[in-house]
Amino acid sequence: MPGAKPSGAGKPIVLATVSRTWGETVAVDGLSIDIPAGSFTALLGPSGCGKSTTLRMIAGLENVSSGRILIGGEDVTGRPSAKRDLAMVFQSYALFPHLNVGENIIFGLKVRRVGRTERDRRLARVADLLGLGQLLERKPGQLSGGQQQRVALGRAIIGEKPICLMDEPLSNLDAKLRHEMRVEIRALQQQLGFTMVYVTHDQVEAITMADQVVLLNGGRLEQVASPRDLYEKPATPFAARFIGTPPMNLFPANAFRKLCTAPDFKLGLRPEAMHLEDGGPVNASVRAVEYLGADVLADCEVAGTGFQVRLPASRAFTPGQSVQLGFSPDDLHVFDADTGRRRDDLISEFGALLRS
Amino acid sequence: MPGAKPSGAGKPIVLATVSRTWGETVAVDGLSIDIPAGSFTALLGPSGCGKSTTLRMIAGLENVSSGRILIGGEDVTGRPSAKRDLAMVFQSYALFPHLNVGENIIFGLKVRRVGRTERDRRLARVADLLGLGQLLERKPGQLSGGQQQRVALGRAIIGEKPICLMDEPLSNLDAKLRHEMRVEIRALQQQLGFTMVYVTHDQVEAITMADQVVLLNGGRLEQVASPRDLYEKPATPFAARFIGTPPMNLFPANAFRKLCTAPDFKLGLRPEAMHLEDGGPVNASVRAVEYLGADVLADCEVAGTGFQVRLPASRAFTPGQSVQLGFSPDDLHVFDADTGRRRDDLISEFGALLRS
Amino acid sequence: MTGAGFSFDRVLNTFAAWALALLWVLPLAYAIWTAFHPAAYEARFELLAPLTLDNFVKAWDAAPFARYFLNTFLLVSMILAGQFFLGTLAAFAFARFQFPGRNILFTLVLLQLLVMPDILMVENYQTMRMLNLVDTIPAIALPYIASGFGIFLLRQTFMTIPKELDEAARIEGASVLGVLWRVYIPLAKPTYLAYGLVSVSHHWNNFLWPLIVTNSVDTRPVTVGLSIFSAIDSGVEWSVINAATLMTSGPLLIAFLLFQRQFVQSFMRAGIK
Amino acid sequence: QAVDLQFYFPVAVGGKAADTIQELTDAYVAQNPDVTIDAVYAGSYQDTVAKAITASRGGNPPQLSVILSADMFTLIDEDLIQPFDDYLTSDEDKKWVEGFYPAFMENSQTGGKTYGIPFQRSTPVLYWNKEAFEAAGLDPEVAPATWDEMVEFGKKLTKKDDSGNVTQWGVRIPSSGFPYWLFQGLAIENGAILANADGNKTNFDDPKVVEALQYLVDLSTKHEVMAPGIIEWGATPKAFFEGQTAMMWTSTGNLTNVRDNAPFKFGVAMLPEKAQRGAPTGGGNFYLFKGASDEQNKAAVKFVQWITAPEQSAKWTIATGYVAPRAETWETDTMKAYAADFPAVLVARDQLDFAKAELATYQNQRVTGIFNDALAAAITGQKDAETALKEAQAQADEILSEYR
Amino acid sequence: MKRGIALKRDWIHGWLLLLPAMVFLFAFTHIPAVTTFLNSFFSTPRGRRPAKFIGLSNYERMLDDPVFWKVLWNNVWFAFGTIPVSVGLAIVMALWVNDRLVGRSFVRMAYFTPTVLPLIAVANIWMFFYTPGFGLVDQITGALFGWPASNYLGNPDTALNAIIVVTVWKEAGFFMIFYLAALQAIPVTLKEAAQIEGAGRWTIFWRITFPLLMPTTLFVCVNAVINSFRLVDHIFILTDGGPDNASALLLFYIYEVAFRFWETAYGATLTVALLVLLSLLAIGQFFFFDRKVHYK
Ligand SMILES: Nc1ncnc2c1ncn2[C@@H]1O[C@H](COP(=O)(O)OP(=O)(O)OP(=O)(O)O)[C@@H](O)[C@H]1O
Ligand SMILES: Nc1ncnc2c1ncn2[C@@H]1O[C@H](COP(=O)(O)OP(=O)(O)OP(=O)(O)O)[C@@H](O)[C@H]1O
Ligand SMILES: [Mg+2]
Ligand SMILES: [Mg+2]
Repeated sequence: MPGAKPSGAGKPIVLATVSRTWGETVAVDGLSIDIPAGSFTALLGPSGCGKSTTLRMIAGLENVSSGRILIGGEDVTGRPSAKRDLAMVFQSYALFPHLNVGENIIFGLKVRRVGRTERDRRLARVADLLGLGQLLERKPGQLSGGQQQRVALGRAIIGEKPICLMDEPLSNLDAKLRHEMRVEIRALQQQLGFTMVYVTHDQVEAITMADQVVLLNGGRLEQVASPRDLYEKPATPFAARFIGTPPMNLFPANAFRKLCTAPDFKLGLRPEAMHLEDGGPVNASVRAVEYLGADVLADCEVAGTGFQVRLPASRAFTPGQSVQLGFSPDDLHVFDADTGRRRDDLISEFGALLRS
Repeated sequence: MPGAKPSGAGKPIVLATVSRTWGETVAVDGLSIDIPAGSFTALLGPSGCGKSTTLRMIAGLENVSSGRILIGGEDVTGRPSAKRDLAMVFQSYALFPHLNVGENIIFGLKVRRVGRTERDRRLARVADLLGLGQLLERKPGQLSGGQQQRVALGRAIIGEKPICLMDEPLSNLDAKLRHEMRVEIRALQQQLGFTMVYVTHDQVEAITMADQVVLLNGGRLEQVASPRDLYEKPATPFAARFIGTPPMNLFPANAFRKLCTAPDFKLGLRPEAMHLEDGGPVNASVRAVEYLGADVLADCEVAGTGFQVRLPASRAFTPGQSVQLGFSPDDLHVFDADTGRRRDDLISEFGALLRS
Repeated sequence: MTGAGFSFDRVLNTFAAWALALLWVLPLAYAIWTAFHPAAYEARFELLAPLTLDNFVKAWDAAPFARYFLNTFLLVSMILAGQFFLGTLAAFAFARFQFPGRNILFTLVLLQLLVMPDILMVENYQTMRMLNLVDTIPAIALPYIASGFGIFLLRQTFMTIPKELDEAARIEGASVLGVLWRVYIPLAKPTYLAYGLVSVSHHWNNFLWPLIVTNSVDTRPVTVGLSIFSAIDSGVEWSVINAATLMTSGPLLIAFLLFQRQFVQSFMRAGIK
Repeated sequence: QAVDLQFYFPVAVGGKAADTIQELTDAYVAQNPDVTIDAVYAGSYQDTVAKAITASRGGNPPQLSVILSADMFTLIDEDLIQPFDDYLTSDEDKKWVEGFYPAFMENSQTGGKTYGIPFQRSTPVLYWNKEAFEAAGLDPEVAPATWDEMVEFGKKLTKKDDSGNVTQWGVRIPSSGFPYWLFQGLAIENGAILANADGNKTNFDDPKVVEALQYLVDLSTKHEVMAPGIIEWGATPKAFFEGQTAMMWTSTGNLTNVRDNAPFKFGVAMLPEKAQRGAPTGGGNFYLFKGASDEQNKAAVKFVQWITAPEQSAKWTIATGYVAPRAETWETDTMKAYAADFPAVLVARDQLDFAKAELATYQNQRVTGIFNDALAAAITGQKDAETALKEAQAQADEILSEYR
Repeated sequence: MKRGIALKRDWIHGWLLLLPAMVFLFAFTHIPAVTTFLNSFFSTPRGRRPAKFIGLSNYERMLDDPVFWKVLWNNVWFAFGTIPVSVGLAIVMALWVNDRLVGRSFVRMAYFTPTVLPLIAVANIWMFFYTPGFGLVDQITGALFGWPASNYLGNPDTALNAIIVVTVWKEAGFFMIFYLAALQAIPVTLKEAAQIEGAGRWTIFWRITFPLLMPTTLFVCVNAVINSFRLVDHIFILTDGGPDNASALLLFYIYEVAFRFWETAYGATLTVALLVLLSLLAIGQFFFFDRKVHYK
């Protein structure tokens, strides 16, 4: 917020081989992450992969089964939440049902005995930012889902803490509001300089907002990278398919006759990386077409492997039709089929082979 | 589900000038909608516009302040939920905390005394479909947000009711799962033929799944149309800007010198409808660039009006740079600035003028 | 693992909780002390005082306790079942239905809390005689079966149960009673346990009305046996009274020890995560 | 066809009593197949009255019940009982009635009719701790015989520790619950009678009563030989056993208890005299309830005669410590053997010669309640003895005037 | 209209659900209570003199009755002495016991004992505690501070307070059970959210837990008010109302009048007075607060 002084710049967070188990269930498994001070880190991963659990451990709401957590260089592993000086938006909002919207938002300020005028000033600003101005007197039970989520958001950002944790804070907002909020949150974070850890299942959010993305899979770290790197150089087939909608197409190398000598590799190509090219290297047949507005998503097949291509909506495709597709060799991704590791060294070789 | 016989095809739903108010607040305001039997209707609109309330009135959970609701031709306005024979996914899931996942899902079957073997058979299938197989013994409190949402989904679809209401059922799922679920839900609906009313804030969902989209704004009906029509022929500037991400750009007609004779109109152009074209009619300067993966989103300005364009990520843009953009006249939308109505009759005229 | 301030707080709380607990358990501790020692040690607390079971023998011999236990057991089961049944239905009506006369009827329920049943003893005796129930266990139970306390308590609990769960069940086709049975009752389990414990111990220990409305060994509850020792013409014999007390309320204490684990089990809290 | 009788009895002295009554009833029924008797334990005296009245009003009275002798007027007033006289017509029967100690009969007859037959009756006596007497330099075999002696002994027996806290009091006259009863001992000794035989006039403000009360108050305030404040009845035997007091006044019903539990040698004596010896009687009588058939009443009377007969009465007395109400009982071999073994039981019997009726009037509980409050007020120093008693008398007059 | 039907259905459901309970309530409470009320306008029937209508005489007598005023005043003092303390303690106990605490089972059991032990026994035990000289309180105060023996129950200044202590002991453990059940129903996330906001235990309690416990507090308070006029059983054994009515409460006095003096009509009159008083206090309290307590 303009004019508001950062209450202290962000603090770095370090997770050192942190695990969390419930009986048999391993929710988080030996996770080590470095979150630099003032950075915006997105936690990304499929449902149930341990994002919320990780966040809750940072917040001190969940016990750590093993490993250590450091905030600002201090070991806070056993420290209660109240002493960690951070803010959080809960996936389930966790609004106080007996307090009205305004009281919910300024709850933390009251706890910290921030003066009344200061409180009112900040509340007005946050309410304005989140479009809650008309609703300040309502009880949470009288709000729509999205409105509740905004109240939760307001409660987290009003405190201007050095660390802010958000668990899917925008999942119930419509696209427009979501886009606005994304911009606002990012701006706020950069302006105040706090450290943000942001759980989301929406990669657009992760990619547009984050400085670094932490990709989790089944409680394990899959990849940490900048959004661009994650998109352009996914380290594993999982990362490759997880990031990008529709997901990257993966072909066994022998789906292409020219590569049948290299069956131990998987080739990746994003749907938007392929385009219609008469005489292109990929000769596919269209199975189905999904209308997306600006484009269509064509479900195609080559040598028994299904894949998707984003094609301009301006041309009409019918199922059964056969299309020829091309791509630039730079857009190719190669993975070792056994280890699952990326093989950048092979890209140009394979690309050349295919286009030959 | 293959092999399962539809328990009766879908039933049509009719809302006749339905309103709902709480004291001063008007949540739904004289809404009339026709939902054909077996159709997939999406309710779309900004946060707090009355989507959930509408759905709850159809379900019989909310009293109707005025107006009537008909299901299958019968007036059900005063009929209790249990007798309306429909299924529903709640925005907040509403899972029974004392029952485990399996019991939650088969709750309705038990109520209706469906035999044990049949129950088990259906449960196995639904659990499989939703990837909940491992979690059937867990209590809702031991699930992640996305898992909870899937349980709620399972509870709604297992009953194979003639009507299914869903309130943002996928908001907490990751993109991949979401995409899968979208396809599954749609397939299920078409196969069983039930009538679906689907609340979402995600237009991609609305557009890809629905037969018709109902767009609400502030409790009022904004437009009912097929997804393609809604996207291609938004009836109002609100509809135009609400559908499509990033939203359609709206220019006052006099932003273009060639149209300064027609100040009473607004011109709309989608970000993806504009492309780089040397000597194109729009001469804009780039203000900022946002990286989206396959493309970049450029924030540009022309004659004091900001707008956005989707441009290929392959070219680099720097703020301050000046670009020339073109578009096809078919992609132009014209709205009356006063009434807010669409003016299809003017499109070719204005298009020609601009390209001249 | 825990920080210093944190654990200090903990220690202080633990200490206070224990101090209070010791204070609270004193009467029971005293009862145990006297019951197992000869009367001479009623007021002298010596570590090496001789132990004895004589007090229990004396108490047990004073009345046909085996039969009394059976009667009491039947009595409290009957009352509890009735109270749960009637209370649940009524509380549900008050918590979730709008109907004319609701406030008046609820006032009548609250009034029952105020009216002490003993005051109405003479009238109720007449009713029992009219029903030809004098000297039966149902006669002891009937006046307590509709409990204002229970209705009030369950209503308060039902009202805290999230409305959506009710709605979800109704959508699934559950009838009014189905919703009650499948949603409200399971979610109010801690309250039922609490109320059950309280109701059972109250009626287990109730004395005057059972004494008046019954005449025979076949119907009388244990308290009647116990009361023989509380008559104090010859001075209080704490050791025997306390032995009798422990003997009669022993089953209650054991039941509580068994149930308390369940009672504080957090099955509900996990749910609303 | 056997006659059915229902008979309520209270228990005020612990577990044995109920068993004994049951045994006696069973024996009787075994001997007399023409009756069945349902002996119903009905709680304390209070509970028994409540049960009897509730049942009667509910249309279901017992035929026979043991209830406090002092409640006679209340039961008459409630019209619940009938005199025994109608069924005691033969000369033999009349002689039988005369066989009870007159002191017990004072509370059992009014208006020339016999309403109650004494059964579980008692009277207060003085118990003393012989070892404490010895320690205080007194003759352990001699109890105080007069009020003055009691004060004098008491002073010697009152012991204090270094910090001035009393560790042993001289005497203990309990004053909780029903203080009028023991106080009545003092009043009678001073020559005062608290209520007339018709139960419609009290003499609470009689100067002799005031004097007696003053004496009681002085014991703790002036002479400091008794603990101040209200003294708990129920804890008194325990206090005696614990050496908290060297003498105590309490019912003969405690004899067995004291014999079993006192860890020292003790003596039992009549209450000390002032103008005369004296003590109130107490305890329960048999009453014959209205609403029964003639056969039932006859059978009930027969049963009462049987259970008060020497053999049964002896058994009862030995089991409970109550005073056998007929002189002939004391002549039985069982009783003689018992008394020889435990001579203290004779004290109560001998004291009966000086005993007077327990305070009993119409609306008895209310009137004694008023009197109790007055005593408590004086004992706790809220009022002086005279005002307290004057006020009590005024209130009692108001209540009783309608019965004159 | 259709909406009307929906409402009517609610009515019928409501009434049907209530019917069984109401039958019993009426049969065993309300009808007898009305008879009692009517009796207050008649004289007490004594065997030979049937009841006759005497209008308000009983009420006049009540207003002139010094004992009535005394016990009423005692009762007010008793209510102020017991309600806040026992409710406060109940909350604290429930919080402790709901927490992870060393030896929680024992502590919980200890707090629960008052509910399990029958009053007859409890009263006798407390009588021993209070007994001058060798009683437990005197033994402890004597050993620790060298205090002289004190006659708590036999002294008009302390008798009522001694009874208050016993009542608090009994009530706090009893109410704790309901708070314990209510604590189970509070979602943990709310506490977590408050912790994140930097709230300490104290703040969480005052701003979150306590407000969310309000429905239970209302329940407990209504019951506490009622009990403060109702719990008299132990008085019979401990002091029997004495000395000189110093520890008699209104209901105790009613008992005395009705079941010792057998003045049922005057007892009925006093009962009516008690009911009116309690209705004003407890039911008034309920209807005043109920709306505020449930935020839905
Ligand atoms: N109980 C209530 N009392 C008062 N206003 C209410 C109540 N419930 C909902 N509202 C208001 O009614 C309007 C519509 O709410 P509704 O829940 O239908 O919105 P929605 O379209 O589902 O929004 P979202 O996408 O955020 O879930 C909102 O402005 C909301 O604040
Ligand atoms: N209390 C619990 N007991 C057992 N397992 C649990 C518990 N809480 C969470 N889990 C499991 O731990 C895993 C990780 O849960 P978590 O909530 O961190 O997932 P998530 O990544 O946030 O998923 P989502 O995107 O669906 O919210 C899940 O498989 C979940 O089922
Ligand atoms: Mg999560
Ligand atoms: Mg909604």
